[in-house]
Amino acid sequence: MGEFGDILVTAVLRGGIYALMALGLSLVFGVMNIANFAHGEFYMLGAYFAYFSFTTFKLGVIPSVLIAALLAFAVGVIVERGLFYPLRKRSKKNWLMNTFLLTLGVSIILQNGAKLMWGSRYRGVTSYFGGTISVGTMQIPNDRIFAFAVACIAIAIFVLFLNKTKLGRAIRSVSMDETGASLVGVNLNMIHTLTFGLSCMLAALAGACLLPLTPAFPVMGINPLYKSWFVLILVGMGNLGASIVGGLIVGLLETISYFQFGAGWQDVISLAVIIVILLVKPNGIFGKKGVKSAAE
Amino acid sequence: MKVLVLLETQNACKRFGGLKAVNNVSIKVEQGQIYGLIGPNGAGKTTFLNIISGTYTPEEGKVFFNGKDVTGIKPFKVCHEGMARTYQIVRSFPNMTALENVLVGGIFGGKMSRHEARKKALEYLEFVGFPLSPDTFAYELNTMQLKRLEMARALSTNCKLLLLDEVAAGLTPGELNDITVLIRKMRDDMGITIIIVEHLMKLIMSVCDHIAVLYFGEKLAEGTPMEITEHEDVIKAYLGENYNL
Amino acid sequence: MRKLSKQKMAKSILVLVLLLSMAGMMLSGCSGNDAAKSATAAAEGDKAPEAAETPKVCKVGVIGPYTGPAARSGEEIKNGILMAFEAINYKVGDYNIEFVWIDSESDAEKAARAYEQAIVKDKIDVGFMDWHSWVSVSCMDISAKYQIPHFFSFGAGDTINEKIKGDYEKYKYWVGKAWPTSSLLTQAYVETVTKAIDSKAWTPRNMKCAIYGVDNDWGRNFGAAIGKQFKDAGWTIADEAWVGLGETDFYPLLTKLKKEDVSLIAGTMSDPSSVAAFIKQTREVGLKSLIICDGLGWVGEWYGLCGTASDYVLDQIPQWTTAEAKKFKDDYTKKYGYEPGPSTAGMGYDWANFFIKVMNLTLEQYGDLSTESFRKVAEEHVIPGKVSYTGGIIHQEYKYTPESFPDPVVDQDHYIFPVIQYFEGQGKMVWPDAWKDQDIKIPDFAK
Amino acid sequence: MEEKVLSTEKKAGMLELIGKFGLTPLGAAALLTISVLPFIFRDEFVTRLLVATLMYGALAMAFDFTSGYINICNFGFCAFWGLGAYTSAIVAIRLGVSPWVGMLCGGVMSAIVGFGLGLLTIRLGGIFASCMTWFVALAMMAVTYNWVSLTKGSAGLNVPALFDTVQNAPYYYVMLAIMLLVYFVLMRITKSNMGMAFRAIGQDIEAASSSGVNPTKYKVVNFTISCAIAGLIGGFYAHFIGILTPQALGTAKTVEIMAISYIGGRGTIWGGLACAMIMVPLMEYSKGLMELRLVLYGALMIAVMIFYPKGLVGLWEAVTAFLRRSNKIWKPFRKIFSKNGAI
Repeated sequence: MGEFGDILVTAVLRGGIYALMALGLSLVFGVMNIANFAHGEFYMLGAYFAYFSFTTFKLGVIPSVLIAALLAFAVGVIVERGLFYPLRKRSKKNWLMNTFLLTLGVSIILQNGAKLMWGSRYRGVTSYFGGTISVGTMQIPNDRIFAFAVACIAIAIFVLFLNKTKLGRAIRSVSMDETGASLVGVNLNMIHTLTFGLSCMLAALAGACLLPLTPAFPVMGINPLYKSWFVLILVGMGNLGASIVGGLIVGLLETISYFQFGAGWQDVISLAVIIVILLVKPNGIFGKKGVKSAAE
Repeated sequence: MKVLVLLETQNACKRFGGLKAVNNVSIKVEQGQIYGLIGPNGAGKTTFLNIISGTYTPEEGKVFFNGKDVTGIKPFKVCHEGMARTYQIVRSFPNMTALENVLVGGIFGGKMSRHEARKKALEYLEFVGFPLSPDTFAYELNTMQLKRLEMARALSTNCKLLLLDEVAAGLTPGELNDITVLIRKMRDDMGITIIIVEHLMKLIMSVCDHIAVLYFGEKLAEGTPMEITEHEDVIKAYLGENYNL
Repeated sequence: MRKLSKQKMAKSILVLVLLLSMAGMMLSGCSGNDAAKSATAAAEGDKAPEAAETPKVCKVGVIGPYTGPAARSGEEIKNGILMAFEAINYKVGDYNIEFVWIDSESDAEKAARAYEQAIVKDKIDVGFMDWHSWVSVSCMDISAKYQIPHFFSFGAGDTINEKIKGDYEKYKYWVGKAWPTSSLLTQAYVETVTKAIDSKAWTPRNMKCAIYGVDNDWGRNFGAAIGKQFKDAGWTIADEAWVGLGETDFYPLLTKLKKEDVSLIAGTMSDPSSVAAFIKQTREVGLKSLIICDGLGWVGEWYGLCGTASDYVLDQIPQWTTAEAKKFKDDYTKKYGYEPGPSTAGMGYDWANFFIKVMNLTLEQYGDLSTESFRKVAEEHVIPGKVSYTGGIIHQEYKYTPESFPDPVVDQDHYIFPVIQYFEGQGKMVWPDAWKDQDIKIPDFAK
Repeated sequence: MEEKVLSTEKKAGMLELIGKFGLTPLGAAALLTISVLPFIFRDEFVTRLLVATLMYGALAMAFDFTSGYINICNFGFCAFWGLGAYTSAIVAIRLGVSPWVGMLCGGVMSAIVGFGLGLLTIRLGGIFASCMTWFVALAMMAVTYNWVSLTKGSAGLNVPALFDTVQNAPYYYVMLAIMLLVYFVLMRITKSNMGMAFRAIGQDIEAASSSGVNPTKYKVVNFTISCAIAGLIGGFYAHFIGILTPQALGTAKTVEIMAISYIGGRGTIWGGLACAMIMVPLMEYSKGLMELRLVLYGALMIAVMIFYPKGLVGLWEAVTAFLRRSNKIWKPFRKIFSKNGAI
């Protein structure tokens, strides 16, 4: 194993969560054509919800995480119904830009609302399970394994849902061709709401799982947001399968630059690599020209 | 009388992945012709048009325009050479007025001064029969008005050759007649050579001097409308089911 | 039709809201202006006679990051100050103390604007406190412009010293830093470690040390200072690593440090989430080093975040040692619902008390609490070290001397943070000897 | 008021003259008012607030020049502002040149890097181009943090002041001059053929290209101009505030500028300025609301996006159109509020 093994293990642990975050972002972009800037805030909500269910209501780990996910789903549904739905009814003109700003507004409101409601106190737990297992030369805490496992399971269930269920297929059909889907009787409004809710749920799941690692506080969503955007741009927009690979790539990229150049330059290096990739492949590594391509 | 070949393609090829969208297509368009390109959906007509207008660079083959090799040069340079085009799904600048839309063509394509371009633009708008005030914003227009606008913009670039992509799409029979008249008028009054890509046979047969048939990326046949309607392969491949005359 | 009217309604509502807000803005702007005018009029027109009847007011402008990313620190300091002034019922002599809370938003330009507003509009008589170095630097210019003395600001950066030393006459109104430059404090760690080695309590397997820290002025300054001091003490610096603010995944960093087999790592992080994650992960990775983590205990809830992973970690943090300190902590917790951090709320409280002392002295010496008197007291008493505060709950004595200025006097009898070692969430002082609870303990894994 | 006295002919002549500078009489009057504001208020704080207002306004205009015209939201805009600031400061400190020269250097430096950014985004459109600008900006910020020997990193860089005086008024007039320069230059450009090219490639890049517009050239030119302005203003900022930290290059600043520009109205240039005139003081005076203020700010942004995507400019146009239609009193003023002019 050696150093390479360490890098790999670290990268996979990091990347799994990035993938989970990016998946939600990608879903919303693919289906609704919204570049969601408030994605990190749902991660934050997930962490808060999990904290309250875990410490205040003394629920177990798994119920807490599930409750956090469900509550975030509900918030997502409310946001979609309350904001994007009216905008969509009103006008689809300049949709991408308008919704982008809308999500910015949502992000500002959620961040400051959280601060107003819960104060700027850090709410975290020492650990969910405690204990570590050794992988190669490294000791990996069970919490991280748990987070990674949840990410894997969530992604697996999600992919199955998209491919095997009627609802999932409806979502995919909307992402491919909205008009076509509505012609064959797919209820667009319902699908949009569901999609946004699901996306928020995925982000919240990540936040809830990582609670032992990152305590909940109002501005915690910024870093995960940046990272999931990296992933998304790197692999191409609206490409669900690829965002999983992308999460791992970004994880690996960061870990390697961390090891090679030190933590400070980590962002510079990974950004530079992404910029170069974008130059060579303007649609992202796995992006295809055509529907929802780079040339908007 | 010496016939001038305005546009010539030699063995143009374009692939998307493994798919050969356009394969070894050679055509010659003479000055003053109305040249029709037909073929069923997915035959590679629009791709071929994109090769001519510089949107795509062909993997193999050459495009000559007015005796000059224009293979793979950028669309705006192709436009400066004197080739203009319209789009299957109409493209306009929605937040500009009709006049401004045409001005863009005149100033940047036709390289006129603003004043001159303005004068010309108003002329062209009238020529194409644009029914509304030139100060109307493009987003307010319907399909037919947009098509007229697009043609005015193309004309204002001082083009010698005009590429019309599916100009009949989405029009009513009445509007179709107007368009047919307009196309003839452009050739006759302005001396512009025209290439029309279309799958609507009625239009093609009534206006074209010469027709080429594309079928799965390859040129199946070419000739006058009469020759085409009698061409066996064409009938088998295309007109057999969809004959629409 | 219905849709259209709905749309119209929404539009008209929006128009209304916008117009109202504009009107509101203008009104508040104008009224603010009026207030300022009337205040000037009052100040110019009727001086002595009426002043005796109406209660006299001293306005104190307190800068802090009350909103934005550092809001937590701002909140704690504010609460600490309020508790100090509550004890004197907001009264110094016959003066009522009024506060103007100047929100810096952690932004130099906005802070300077807000500070100038406080001076011009709210007519503050004196300034007090601040948190970020860069805010201090931009506000220094404002305080110099109006010659408003500004007492005790937490901004610790060298940029402040640079500026004051560059033009003392101009910037002397920025009366002292409440937090000394890092290098003055970090020496304590080096002494602690050196002593442990000398007394054979610890025989490190090598003399390699790594520096880490959060990538901001605080982290960099701290790292540079402690790195140099350890180097002077005979250590080699094997590595330096800076991480972004808010980073919580340190696996790559720690794995790297582990590989380098350093026997000591030293550094600081300023936000609790990073600190807690860092400490937890050192254990998870199995890092075999003694850890110096400055600022681990800055916020009260730190132990809830990192748990027993913090055992053996060295920190330099004031402790709630004295009875008064413990009482303050309990009162604070009762009042605001969470445990205060000693260096934010606690020191805010102490410096506020020092400031109260300065106010009393001003009144005594010059008969009023005017800007002019504060100016004098700053120059004649505070900076020369004629006045100091000894009743603090955190430090022995708060004092400046002309030599130390703008830093406070840092030594074991004055302003010093004890080095502590954590065991099960409790900090045990291991340095200086005078306060020592116990000797430094070296964990088995670092031997 | 004086214009009433003038004869109609002369008035028309005057109007034409003012119009040449992209102003309506109303705009000119507003300008005049703005330029004497410090004398009206005679208040240091208000002057400082006005400096900030003008600065945000000018930045929002430069931002709108890219986002509203070529339709690429430059999400890394403030990195160029910060780049200009740092360049200006470092040139002034290291080479000892006057801050004025520094400001110019800041503008030039940002223009150069902006030119590069334009080249980087050639093949990208829409949200991809925005992300590219964003990533470049984040990388620039990370470099600023880490290149400690030059920028002093996050410890902050002390910058010499532009004036020896402690008054805000001189800064105000410098900023006013910069703002006017920016306004006139941008107005001039957007009304010229080049502006038409910008709008064309912003609205439909393929149609523009096939109509003979060189998209690459105009994209790069646009980025260069917009970034140069940001850099120039950055240079001013550095010498105005006296301290720089890498946060200046951060996304949070860009979001502020972006919000102002969008709430003002896209593709108008002056919308951003008008919005800054309202929003910056509004935010300042509502400081007492703490977090609630930002929540309201977010709500306003959302409301504008849903109900009024044209922003304040759209509102203004609706109001003037309404007045024009409905009120006879309007008639004499019609010429003053001429439709073609800007403000």
